[in-house]
Amino acid sequence: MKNLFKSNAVIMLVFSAVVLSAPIWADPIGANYPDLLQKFAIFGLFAVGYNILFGLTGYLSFGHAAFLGVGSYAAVWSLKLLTMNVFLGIILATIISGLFALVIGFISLRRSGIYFSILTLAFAQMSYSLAYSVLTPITNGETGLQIAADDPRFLDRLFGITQEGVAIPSTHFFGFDIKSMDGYFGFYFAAVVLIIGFYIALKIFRSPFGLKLKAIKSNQTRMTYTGFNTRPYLLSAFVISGMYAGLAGSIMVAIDPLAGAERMQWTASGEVVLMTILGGVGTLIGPMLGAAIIKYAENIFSALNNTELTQMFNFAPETIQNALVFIVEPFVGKGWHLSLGAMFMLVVIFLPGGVMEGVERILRLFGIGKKKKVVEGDAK
Amino acid sequence: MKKNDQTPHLDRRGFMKKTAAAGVVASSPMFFMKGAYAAKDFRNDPKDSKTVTLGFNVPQSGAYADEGADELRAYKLAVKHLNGEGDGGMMKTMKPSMLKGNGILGKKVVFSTGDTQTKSDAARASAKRMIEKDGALMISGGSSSGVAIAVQGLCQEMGTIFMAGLTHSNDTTGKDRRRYGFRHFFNTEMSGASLGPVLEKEFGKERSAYHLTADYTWGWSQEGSIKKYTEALGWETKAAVKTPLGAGDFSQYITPVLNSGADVLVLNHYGKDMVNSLTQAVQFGLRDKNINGKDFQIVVPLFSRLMAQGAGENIKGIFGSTNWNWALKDEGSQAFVKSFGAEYGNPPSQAAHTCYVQTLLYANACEMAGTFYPPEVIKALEGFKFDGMGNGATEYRAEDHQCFKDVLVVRGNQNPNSQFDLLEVVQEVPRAQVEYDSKEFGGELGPYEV
Amino acid sequence: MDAILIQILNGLDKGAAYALIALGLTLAFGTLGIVNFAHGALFMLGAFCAVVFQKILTISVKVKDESVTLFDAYKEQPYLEIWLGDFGAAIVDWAVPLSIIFAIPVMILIGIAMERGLIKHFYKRTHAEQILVTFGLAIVIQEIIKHFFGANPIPTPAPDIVSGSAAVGAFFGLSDNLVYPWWRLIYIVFAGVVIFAVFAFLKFTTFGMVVRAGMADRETVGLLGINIQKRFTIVFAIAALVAGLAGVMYSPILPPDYYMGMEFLVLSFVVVVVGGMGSLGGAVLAGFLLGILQSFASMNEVKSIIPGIDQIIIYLVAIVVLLVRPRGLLGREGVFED
Amino acid sequence: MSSTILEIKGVNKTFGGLHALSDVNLQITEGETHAIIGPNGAGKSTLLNCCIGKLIPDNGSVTFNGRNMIGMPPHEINHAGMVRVFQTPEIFPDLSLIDNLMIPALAKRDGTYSFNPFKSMAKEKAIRDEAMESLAEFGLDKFHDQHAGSISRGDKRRLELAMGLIQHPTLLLLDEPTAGMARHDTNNTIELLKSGKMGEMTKVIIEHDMHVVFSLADRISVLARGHIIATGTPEEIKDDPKVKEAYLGEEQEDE
Repeated sequence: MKNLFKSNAVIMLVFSAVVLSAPIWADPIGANYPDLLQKFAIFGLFAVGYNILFGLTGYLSFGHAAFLGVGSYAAVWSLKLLTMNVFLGIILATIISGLFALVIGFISLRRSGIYFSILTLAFAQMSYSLAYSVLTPITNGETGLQIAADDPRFLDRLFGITQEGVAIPSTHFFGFDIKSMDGYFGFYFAAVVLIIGFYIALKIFRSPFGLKLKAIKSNQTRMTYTGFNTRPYLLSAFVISGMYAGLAGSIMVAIDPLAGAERMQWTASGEVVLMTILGGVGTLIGPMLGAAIIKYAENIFSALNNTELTQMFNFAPETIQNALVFIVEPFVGKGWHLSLGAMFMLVVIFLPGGVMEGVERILRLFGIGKKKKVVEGDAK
Repeated sequence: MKKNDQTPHLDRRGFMKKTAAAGVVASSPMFFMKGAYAAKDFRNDPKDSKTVTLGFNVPQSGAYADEGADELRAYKLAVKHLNGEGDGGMMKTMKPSMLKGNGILGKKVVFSTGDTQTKSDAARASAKRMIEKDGALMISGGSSSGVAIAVQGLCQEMGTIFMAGLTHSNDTTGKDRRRYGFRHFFNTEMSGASLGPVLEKEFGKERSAYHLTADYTWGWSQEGSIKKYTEALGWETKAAVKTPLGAGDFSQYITPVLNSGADVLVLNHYGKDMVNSLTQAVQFGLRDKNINGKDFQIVVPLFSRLMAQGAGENIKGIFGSTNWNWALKDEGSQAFVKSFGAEYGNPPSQAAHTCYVQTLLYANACEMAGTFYPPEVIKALEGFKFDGMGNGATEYRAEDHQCFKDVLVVRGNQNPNSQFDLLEVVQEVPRAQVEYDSKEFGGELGPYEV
Repeated sequence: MDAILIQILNGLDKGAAYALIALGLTLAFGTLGIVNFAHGALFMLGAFCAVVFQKILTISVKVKDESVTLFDAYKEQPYLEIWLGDFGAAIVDWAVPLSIIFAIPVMILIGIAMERGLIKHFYKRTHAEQILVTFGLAIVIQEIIKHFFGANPIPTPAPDIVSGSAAVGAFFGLSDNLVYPWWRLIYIVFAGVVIFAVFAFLKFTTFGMVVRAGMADRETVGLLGINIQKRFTIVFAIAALVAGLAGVMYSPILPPDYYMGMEFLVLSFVVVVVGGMGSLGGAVLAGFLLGILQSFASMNEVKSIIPGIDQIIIYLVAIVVLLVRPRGLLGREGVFED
Repeated sequence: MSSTILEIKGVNKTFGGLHALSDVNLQITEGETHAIIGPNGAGKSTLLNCCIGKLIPDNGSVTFNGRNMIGMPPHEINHAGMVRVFQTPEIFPDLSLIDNLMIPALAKRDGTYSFNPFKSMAKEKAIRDEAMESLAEFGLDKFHDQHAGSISRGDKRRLELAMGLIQHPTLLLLDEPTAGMARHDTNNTIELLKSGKMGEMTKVIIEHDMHVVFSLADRISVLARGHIIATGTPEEIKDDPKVKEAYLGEEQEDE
């Protein structure tokens, strides 16, 4: 029974079912609309990739938003210069962000610990500052890079593909309009990429390569005396996670063809760190949970106002209703950052392993789940 | 109005033909009841619903949160007035107006809100939420041009009308103009055109200016416009230095001004940057200086009373331009200030004014079009001429969706009577003086139907 | 020449702020091993001490402005001015410097409360967890401030007498154009005094010796049988106090708003790392060095050669220093070096 | 006569002004167990670190199997066949015991770097069996899925030994393998090091405990203040007056 739950096929089956049925289970919590579902999938992907670096090797990068940004810009340029088929853009973005990660990783990984963090932070902030100002010809600065009607799109032109009757053509995946199905196609598209990305992460977690990365996190010095050259391992993990970030950035663009500089700001890098820790570092599912929680807070909490709260607590008698509204109100609407900050603190104080630890504790309470904590992904 | 009457028949017929050809006509029984306009299925069509939802997308966190909060107050007031509650505000002064105080097209107005965080991605995300989840028929708000352009682009794709909030860059109705985007606020070109003559009158023709410019698109736009109009006066531009957004301490940019020989400092900054750079420039004693026998002057092309509070005493006597000010004495402004003041106890900011007006204009356009169907509402707004909303007779130019109206040149009040009395209006620059050709900044509006 | 001199002054001024903020950060890191992302928030709280104190001093009678009929507008006159006349007005004028008296106990209390209530539980946790919890705390503090004071900057002017500029050039027989704001000069001196005080405290007191020993080798100090816990609390309180004082005095230069701490956070970490994690002297040196480099990089002459250099110079320096000299400028060999 | 495996020639190492090693010469021949003894601070660990690449000597040469080891990074020295077992257990505390052994086994197979992210660990049966066998050999198999950080100190030492052994090194460097062990555990370890594959392996042992040294060593070198003052069989060393003076006297004081 236990082994069954640990087999890749079963995990993937359950995972895919959960992801693809998101429009159903997200409905009661008010998250069933394409944009948020897409964000769940995209940031889930970003966090899954980030976790390959941070979760497996313990190297805390504060610069991964830069790769997301580079991926976005690369994808928009592919849409502008080559073709509105997002496939090419996604491939190009992943490769280019991988190359970018290779360069930054090569330099940053000469150091470890907090120094590594600051190096990545410095690179990301430089990228952001330049993208916002000096590099405006490439990035279109504050406004963000958008596609326009008169973009060359050489490949589309070469094959004589034009989209009739629209000023700005829409992105498509081999002819399937990403915006179709009221935007839900975009979600399913992102979801499928997430599932593929998750599968790759699962494979990595359960490969000798993944085991070695975990060993580096556990004791890097010993790894060198055991005969491993740790730097290329770290660099591989760094590049892979950078490519995930670029991929996530390009999916963002595929669904909504725009790339802005603030995607590269250190706070955006910080966000993925927070997602990962909040969900549970080094666990497979945790980072995605963290991503979903933060995006949910950002989009739903921030939109609640007095009226809606009053409705929400309609079930209670009026005095209690008013009291509830009074208590909850500072945490939602314009105060949504407050709940985010409080949540970070509470999770770290009471659940050092992130939300996943909470889930595990609950499962243990019911006698399911494992007695002893074992690093996730150890297929036995 | 006139323009609306002229809505080309061809268009209407063309679109009917298309609908028929597509074979989607049968989908809605509304088709038979409401005539041809309602035939077309469009996003978030309220159909039988008793309410219509508007989406107010304002910064609730970050540096512009207070401005955003003021915008939101204005929106809530506008919704109240549209639904026939309160004293009606500008609904009574707006001319021509088809607003009846019974919501829009008989449907009660409700709204949802979002936080733009003054970031393009976040703003688009919250706009999408309001469109996709809350069923918003129109999006409005924002406090920066980056956000306005990003959301405007989105709204074009989604087929949802966007009534921009505070956005001052030329691009919004210039090269990034969109069919579904409308801007009531003025822009850097108009700031330059209105400030030029006043600056000439106050400081003379022989001046040399030093620009400090926020290093992003709006800053460049502002710098370009001011340069264009001051150089036309005969002013010399000594230097134009880009400063990083959110630099905080501007000392290293201000000190070179001292020795540059310039006698005017133009701060192309907004918000916190403006507060900081102005405060620090004054600390460096720039205003006490006398260069070539002329008193040194500081100009802040885009003034906001709300943000200027942060600069305290330092704004006294500083020239700038603004879209609107609560101290205006015209009937519309007075009506608005009155109901806003009664509701919230303080006067509205220019951002609040623009947002309030935009909401009313949208509602009125729906009434004029007799439908919520966006292409028809757009046509009603295009070329719409109105008065009684502050700023005198105003026109929504059809070619670029930019409002043309009087612009205020203001000066920091030397002797304020209250904490709100920060700016005194020096001149209401007539609309004719700030008008420019619609092709000047390029751009393409795009199609009516998406 | 003038341009260079004045940029050096600018650099010193910036450096003074960077050094003060980084000092507390590196102290907390070196002694307690805490990566404190709420340090910027402490700086911001210091600045708001000035705001609050000014608000208290300017509690006013409100005189209704009768010319405004559509809402209630008031002209305010502080009670202090009414009761004490010119002396009262002078007190109001001197609100910012006076608020130091208010800020010292407040910041120490905040520091103690933070350490006792939260930080001490995180000494043994990973850096990542420390970052998450202190970042969460920083957001919470910010939002509370925003709730009460709004998001707009609040003007906190320097006293009238020092609000203008000093003729530095004329004083030294150089160009008359060489002027510098009094307040910024005061800030440089103030920073020097605070830095000196912190160093003297650590150098000449027994307490300081223990702390320095702790920075050299945290484990052995624990074995000395000294009540480390209490000392840790004091160290954290000092770090909070230094950040707070930096904030108080910076408020006339940068009108405080709730987000100002976050903007200094990344920068202060860069300063700490460039100086050498846990090295107090390094933090001060790096603060001034980065301040001066940033000032020079902002000169038109430099910017015209390398556009945008002023925006990235700090990070560029950090990268170069970390690669060439990983332990930072003054970091001890083998301490946090990797 | 068997051949020399490791040759240390004229190695010097100074830290600041301090001579940690002065002109150290040492030859390790195949199949022997060579103990290096000496008082605290004599430079034993420095010598070991110079061999495995943690430190680079100021001058002199370290030749292993005919290859110059100086300047070679630690991971390559490991692959050359010289493996170190640490004094304080340097294990992977967050990994299970079986993983702790699979890592060195993988190193042996995969080399210093190999990129195989899609290979499944579940299919690494050969490696797993080898690791399991090794665990059983050291009596650790019953804990195989426990975290290495959670087992007892003595078990960690055994794990450490197993990790060294599973790489089938040409030369095993043992840094005080019994330090801090109870007498009973010490005896067990001696037995372990004497018997089976372990017994046949070429070993260098740094040790304080004379009981261990004289039970195991074929030859002994004595290091004092950075100099090798004597090398010989246990009997020769026991009788060497210089050694008695420099080391054994002090040793008795220690106890």
